Amino acid sequence: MTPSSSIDTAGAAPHDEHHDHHPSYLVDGTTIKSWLLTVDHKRIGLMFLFFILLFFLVGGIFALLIRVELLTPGATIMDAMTYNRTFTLHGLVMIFLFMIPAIPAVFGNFMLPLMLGAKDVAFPRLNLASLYIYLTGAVFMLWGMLNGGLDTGWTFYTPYSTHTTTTVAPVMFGAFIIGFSSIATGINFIVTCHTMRAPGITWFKMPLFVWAIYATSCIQVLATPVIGLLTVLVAVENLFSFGMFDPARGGDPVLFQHLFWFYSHPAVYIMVLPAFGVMSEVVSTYSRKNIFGYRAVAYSSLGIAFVGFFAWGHHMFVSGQSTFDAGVFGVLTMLVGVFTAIKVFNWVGTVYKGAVDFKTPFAYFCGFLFFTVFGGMTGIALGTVSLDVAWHDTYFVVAHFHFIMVGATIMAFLAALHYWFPKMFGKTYHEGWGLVSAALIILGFNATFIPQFLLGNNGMPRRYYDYPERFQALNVASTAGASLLAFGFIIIAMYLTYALLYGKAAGKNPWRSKGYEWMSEAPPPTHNFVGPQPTFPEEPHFYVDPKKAEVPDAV
Amino acid sequence: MQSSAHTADGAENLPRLAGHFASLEVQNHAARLGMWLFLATEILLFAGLFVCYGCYRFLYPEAWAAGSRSLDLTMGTVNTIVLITSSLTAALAVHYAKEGENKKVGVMFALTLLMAVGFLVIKYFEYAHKFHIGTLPGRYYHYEGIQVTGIPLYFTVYFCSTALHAFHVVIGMAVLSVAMVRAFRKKDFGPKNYTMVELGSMYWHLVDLVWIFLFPMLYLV
Amino acid sequence: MSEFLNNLLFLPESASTFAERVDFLHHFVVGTTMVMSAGVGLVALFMFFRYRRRVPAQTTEYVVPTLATEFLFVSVPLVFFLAWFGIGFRDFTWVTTPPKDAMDVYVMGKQWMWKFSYPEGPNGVNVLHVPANRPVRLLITSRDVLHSFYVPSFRIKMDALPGRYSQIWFEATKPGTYQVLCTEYCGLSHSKMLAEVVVLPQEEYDNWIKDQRRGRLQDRQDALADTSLVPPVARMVEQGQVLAGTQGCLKCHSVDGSQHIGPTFLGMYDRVEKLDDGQTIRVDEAYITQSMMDPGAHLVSGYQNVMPTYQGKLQGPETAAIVEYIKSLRTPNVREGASEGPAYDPIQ
Amino acid sequence: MAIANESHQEEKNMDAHHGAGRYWLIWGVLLVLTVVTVVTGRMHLPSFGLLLALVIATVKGTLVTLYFMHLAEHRGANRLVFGVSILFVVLMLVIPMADLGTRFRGANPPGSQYSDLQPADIGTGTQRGRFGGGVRQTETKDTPETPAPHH
Repeated sequence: MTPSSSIDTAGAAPHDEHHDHHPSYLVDGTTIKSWLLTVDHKRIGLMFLFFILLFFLVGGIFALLIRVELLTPGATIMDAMTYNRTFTLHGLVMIFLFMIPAIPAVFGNFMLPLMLGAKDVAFPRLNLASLYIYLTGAVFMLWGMLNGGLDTGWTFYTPYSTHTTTTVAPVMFGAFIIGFSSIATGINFIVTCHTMRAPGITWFKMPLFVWAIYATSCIQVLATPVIGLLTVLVAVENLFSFGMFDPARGGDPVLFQHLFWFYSHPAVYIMVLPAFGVMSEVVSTYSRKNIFGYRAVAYSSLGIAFVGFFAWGHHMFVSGQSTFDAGVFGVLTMLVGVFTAIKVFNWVGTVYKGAVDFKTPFAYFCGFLFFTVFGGMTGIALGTVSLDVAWHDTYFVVAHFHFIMVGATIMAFLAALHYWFPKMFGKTYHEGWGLVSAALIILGFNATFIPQFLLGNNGMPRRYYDYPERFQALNVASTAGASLLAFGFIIIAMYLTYALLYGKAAGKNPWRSKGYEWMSEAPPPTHNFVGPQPTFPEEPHFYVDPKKAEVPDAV
Repeated sequence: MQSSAHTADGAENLPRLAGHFASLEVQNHAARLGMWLFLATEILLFAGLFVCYGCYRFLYPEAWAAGSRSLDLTMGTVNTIVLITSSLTAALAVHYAKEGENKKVGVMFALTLLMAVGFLVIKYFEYAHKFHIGTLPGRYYHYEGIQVTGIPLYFTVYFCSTALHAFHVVIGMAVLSVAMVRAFRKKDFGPKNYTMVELGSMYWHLVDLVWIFLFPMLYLV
Repeated sequence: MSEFLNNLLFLPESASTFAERVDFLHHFVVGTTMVMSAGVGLVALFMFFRYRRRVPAQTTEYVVPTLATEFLFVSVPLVFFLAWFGIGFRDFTWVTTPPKDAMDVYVMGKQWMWKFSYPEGPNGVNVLHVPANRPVRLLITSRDVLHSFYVPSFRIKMDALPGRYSQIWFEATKPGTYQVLCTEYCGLSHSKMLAEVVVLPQEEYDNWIKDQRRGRLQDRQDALADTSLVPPVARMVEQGQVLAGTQGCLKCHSVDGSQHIGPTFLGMYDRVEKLDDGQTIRVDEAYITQSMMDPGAHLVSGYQNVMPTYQGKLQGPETAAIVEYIKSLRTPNVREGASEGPAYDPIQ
Repeated sequence: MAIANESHQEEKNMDAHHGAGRYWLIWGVLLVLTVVTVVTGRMHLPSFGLLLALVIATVKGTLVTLYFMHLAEHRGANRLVFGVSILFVVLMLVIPMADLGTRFRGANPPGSQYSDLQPADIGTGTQRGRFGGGVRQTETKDTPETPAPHH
């Protein structure tokens, strides 16, 4: 135990003297079966990490193919049909197979019980099932992609998706199955938060990452069934022409869009709320401060989750939706922006009077702050109804959601990976390479997507295979940025793999963090804590000198 | 941290306490909350179809009126009564489980299953009739008797929602069968161990609940 | 100033009254965003330096915001956001509510072209002529899937819904030619679905439309778009059958599915054909018409380029009749053309 | 013992155990309400028929959830979950319907209550399966009407 954390001995004492006798979860059982059939949330989290990184690679390759194709107008490396399939698969893989499960299923799974002082999530077997459901869905999707692919765009708007001759049904069915995985994870986490908190952890002493995951899980539980139904309806429509959304049979394609965005808009919060949660932890740890405005951040997570549900129509301002609905959705969109602004101000406020240590995760925090502010503000701009008339479905939208939804999430994913790497594997990585690759990725990301904002302003629509000459310069700039980005990821892959194999032992708490998850061993033993459930007398991230620890109530 | 209240009645049938829960009451609470959350997802799943129903009804009131009049109200009403009664027996099963009368639990679930089969049989006759006269969804609609704009959509909604509901009936039957077999074989339900019966029965009530809304929506208005 | 900002932001020329409104709000929003983010960024950078860590296990003060601080965090963004929403929504209402004296133009998107028609004619493909400084209401529809009509220089955009109409209006301020793009993904050639708006001064526009209405029907780009002279479909099929015989189509094309010099007409419509350059195409009205006028443009692979052009030999309605005849020859295994949506007829 | 959650309270709530009579009573009420809704439904009440049917269904649903599903005894999060899901269903229903009712009439499906466009009949041979296949009993005009100028 590091000297700095001597004040938490009260909380973590009961299992301290035992830890030599209990192997870490990584080596407690080494057979393949002990991994594949494990119900340990940490092992399940790691398996999710493996597959999610795999799909991130697949989606990333699709992304690079798209960027290379767009280097020149007209055909560069593929024909139009292949291009249409490529961007569809890029979207589907990145959204359903990477971004939605990325942080909750990996870091949520791993950290949530540790942060709550629980031995496991509430339903460990359901947790394992959710991994296999996810993989089953992924197999369906990949099978559909290999057997003809899908060319509808990930939004699969009717009536195009119900009439295209590409393989809609298997991919839709895959998405439907993955939905169950998402729901299972969500139910598990909500129940865990309600019933598994250790003594001392009241609702307002839960770490903010837990709050974010809780809010995310609420969205997953409430929104996912709708997309599940919708994917089935589209698949059925494509196979049997039932006419539910087919204008030729009286159906309304705009109603399809309502139902689609009822899930898919909250889905962006499924992706980005956990990112917010990770960053709340990271900023506290590296500036050694309690979060500024804990309750404000916690409530704003719930606020985003709730209001975010009723802002879906801002994807449909020019779809033929009524002006009245556009107004309603426009106002609600602004509220989401306010909740996000609260978080941004509070993160910056956390640094105030802190003690900043500029480590790799903190570098990602800086990138995250940048992407969230610009991505968020361009989101507000897009939600400003009349501006959306000009920007809708142009590259401005593409750049916007890559900033807020992808940029913020990737930053948080990488920050979490680096921040919790010693916790998960007990090893350290090379700090210098970490900072270099963080710089590369943040620069590369900007170089990729800032030109796309300008392209959108200039009027280039999204999903264009061919484009007028005047857009070429910016497209070349964007592709150049994408290669920089790819380079950054390659560096990360290399030094993290190296660290995994040959890294130095990290010790229990290399960052001297006072997050709850650091109060167990690193890596933790199979049931997280040895002996009875530990108690947590202090709030998380409490860095006050014990001599003057008289605390006013947090707001 | 086993609470003392529970260790006292060791002779009683207690469910297995999973190692990661602090106590039995936490485990029960978790199971119940998990079930409610799952039921919430089911409600939202049907909500998608309710929205389609609501919107298209709003657009095509005449087609909806004509469509609902073409359904067999008698069969629908009988089915409603069957399902409500099966819900009663499911609720009674929970009641007897709490009292530890395992045999009655089994019988109640058997009755529930019997009525579920009855429900499906009636549903089958309704479907068969529709296939016969041609009131089918979308492009398969070929009934000469009603020709109003939007009428195939009514039957699309009808078939999608009743089929989804019937699918849930089948799943519910599977769940209740497991509980029934356990009540007859292991006979271990009692005042401290009835969560499984309770959750299975909650699922069944949800199936009933959905039908309570589907019935007037499709058959009456 | 605004010219400079537009260049900085890569905004295209602004050529409608709506564009001016949008650009004003755009500058306001982007300017405020830049200033505020720069502020937040600088404060953050300053604090990263000022409050850097000095001791590894440094302890810190317990700082919580006052209620006033939190109130500020909420209210300042809220005021700005709602102000932007207010302006934006006012402009949106404005652009979706056409003025009474607006001139109507019907716009139909189909894979992958735009058709324009004026209530009293004429009709055109891919080129829309409008007078400058006069409100024009577009009634937009689609024949197959969703499209979206987008003129970057006017900053307007509206989806085309199959079988229904959506509306938007604009008032062009400068004569010139402006590009139209489709912004709703609509399939293979989505990115080639381009058109132009030609804005003419009022007198030139009047002359143009007079010319068009004088009846140079044989020069029309696409006879199909004009149904004012076309008899009801049923009679067209008969007429097409007669024409196919008299014009010699049936010498090379069979109607019973058997192979001949050219592809059979049976089931041809709506079929997806592989072209000899490797691409695929769906046989639709546009493609059939094009094949009659310029047979070598897109050859189906496996066939020789031997068909003579019928440019000038067929009148517009006759072309349409042959197309309808081919459409009527459909085998049951050909997918029902449900994607067409309810028929679109230019409103007379 | 100090578990920082609601399980204990929950268990206490669940202790209440009633006789079976209550279930029979609820069942009786449900049957009566079913009969009422069928009878009133058959009258085809003009304006409030739908409302009445929905109110009855809601009452029935409430009885089932409160007593059969024991929501009356489950407190806290269980109720919240159920309440929120119902709220979301309602909002999800109301917002798209508000859209249909207030959008530009031409943008609603032709032939529907909120459209000025007639459903179009097109061509021979394509009728089948289009708006219900078969032959249309009533002759409609060949061309759709102009959408009323909507200013």
